[in-house]
Amino acid sequence: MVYQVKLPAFEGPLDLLLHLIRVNEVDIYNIPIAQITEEYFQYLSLLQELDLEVAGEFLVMAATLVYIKSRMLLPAEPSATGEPVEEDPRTPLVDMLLEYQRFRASAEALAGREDQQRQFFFRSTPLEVPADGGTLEVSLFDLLAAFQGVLARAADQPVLDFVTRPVTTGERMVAILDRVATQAAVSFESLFPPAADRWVVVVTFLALLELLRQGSVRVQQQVDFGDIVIARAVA
Amino acid sequence: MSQDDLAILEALLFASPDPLSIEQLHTVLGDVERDRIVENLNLLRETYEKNGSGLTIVQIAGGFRMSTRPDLHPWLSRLASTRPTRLSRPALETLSIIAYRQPITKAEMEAIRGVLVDGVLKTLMERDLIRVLGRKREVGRPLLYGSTRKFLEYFGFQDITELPSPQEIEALTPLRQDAGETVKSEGENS
Amino acid sequence: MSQDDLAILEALLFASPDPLSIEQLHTVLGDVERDRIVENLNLLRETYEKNGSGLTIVQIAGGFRMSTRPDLHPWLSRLASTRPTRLSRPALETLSIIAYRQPITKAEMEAIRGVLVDGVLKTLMERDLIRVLGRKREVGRPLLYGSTRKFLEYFGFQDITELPSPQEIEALTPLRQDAGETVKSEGENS
Repeated sequence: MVYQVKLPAFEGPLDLLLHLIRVNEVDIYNIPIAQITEEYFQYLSLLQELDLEVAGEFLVMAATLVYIKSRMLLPAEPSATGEPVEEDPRTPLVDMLLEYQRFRASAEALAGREDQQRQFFFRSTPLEVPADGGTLEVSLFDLLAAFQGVLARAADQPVLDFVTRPVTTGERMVAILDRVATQAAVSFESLFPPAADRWVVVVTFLALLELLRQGSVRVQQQVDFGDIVIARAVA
Repeated sequence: MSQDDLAILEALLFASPDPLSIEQLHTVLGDVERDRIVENLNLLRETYEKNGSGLTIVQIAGGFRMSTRPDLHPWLSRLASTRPTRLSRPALETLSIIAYRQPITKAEMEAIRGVLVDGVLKTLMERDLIRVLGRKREVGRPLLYGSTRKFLEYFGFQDITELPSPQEIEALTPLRQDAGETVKSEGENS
Repeated sequence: MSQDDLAILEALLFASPDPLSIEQLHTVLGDVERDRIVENLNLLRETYEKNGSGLTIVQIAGGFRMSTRPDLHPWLSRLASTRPTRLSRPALETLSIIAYRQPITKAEMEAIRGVLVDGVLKTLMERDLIRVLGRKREVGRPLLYGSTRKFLEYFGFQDITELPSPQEIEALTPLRQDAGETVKSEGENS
């Protein structure tokens, strides 16, 4: 037998904090941090008593509240220059709450417009006349959904394992050619994606060597230890 | 001739599943001037109104589309059983963040909402209200999101500048005393 | 009252994606008699005719639907030809395979999709979304395909490494119901 208990559902820790600030009628610019922290923890323990999972972000906020509370009890730390630091430890949280509140209000405004717009009914049927030519209309979502379909169907065939397949020299060659096709000169560093792992770096380098061998690109360095610049080979 | 111009305009608006811009109408109608098209659109709307028609012409997302008269919606709700559901509050919050702050990354949205937004992003993508705009030039190159034309249509905006300004939003929020003021470091009575 | 009955009827016919039968209309309209509904449908059609409207009411397969006047068909074709076209599912799938696996041969694409891709490749080439990169050094020297600059620009990416990773795709797309379905040999002409 499962008992259902109606609890106010909060979208997240900020939502819960705004609720506590409202019901306690306290000033958001001067939050009584000890009181609010206590009520915040009461809500979390209520969730636990009901065996409901407490999402990670609620716990992060709990830690933040405790930290702010402890900071409020301490005398202001002197800064590196010896000047006392005046900043209220609550400020970052207050800023977050205010910003979140603004977006919550704009979400409400959007909901109002949604209601209003739902009074208009349009025809949803596509044009019966088949279209050919014209401009293209494809969203990235369409493309990705299609690819996901491919991946899902290919899942049983290990030979088509896209997920673990590393980037290839061929791909990197194409990418480099794309770059030099539109930019007169591309810096060597920019060929390597910032988050690239070692494999991608090696493969990219091999791709560059292959392009040089083919004579598809040129490499220049104006001064010793200067930037290495890749450019398209003059035809 | 003008009579038939109106009929053609009417047929085009009826058949188009999306709002038609003056430019599109001009392309299709060929020799009809843009000003004349605007005049005819107004004439059509006025004729509908005068005749007590159940239809109307609305201006939306930079174009015009034919719609049912809003006051008749109770009747239409009875007919339409498969309308898309209203957006949830988390979806609306995330959408408003994207609309105001675009281009914006997922991490930035999560920083503002204080919760993960993965599920909501899927829904918004699927409903074609948001799209990927590219990648941010920073470590990890996260995807950047923005709003779509469908977003404008869905909420009845002409363009993105019609979104209420931050000041207008501010006026809607209950806790608005001295929003710009800096927080004073008062003796804590916590 | 009759005036508004007509407007409601008009709005229902406009918004319904399928023809509406007298029974359906009677259910929605509640207290309006079936005979009266038929009368009103005729009245509506006559009014359209008298006013030279671009719309008309046609009776088909056990129901009534609103439609454009048949003689205006050429204008609607013009509208259709100016509208953006969407890529078919086979075209999208093939495009995504090329984008992620380039450089890739036709035979390799067909191995993945399980169907011939000739028609789709032609469409994608015509749309300047893919291009020939060269020939593979293997027996028969098959052509290698890859994506174009235009493809990347269209989606707002700098180079192909910026395309969403499989993990990001996962995060953006709700798994389709039909994802596990086997591919039917669809008409492969985009």
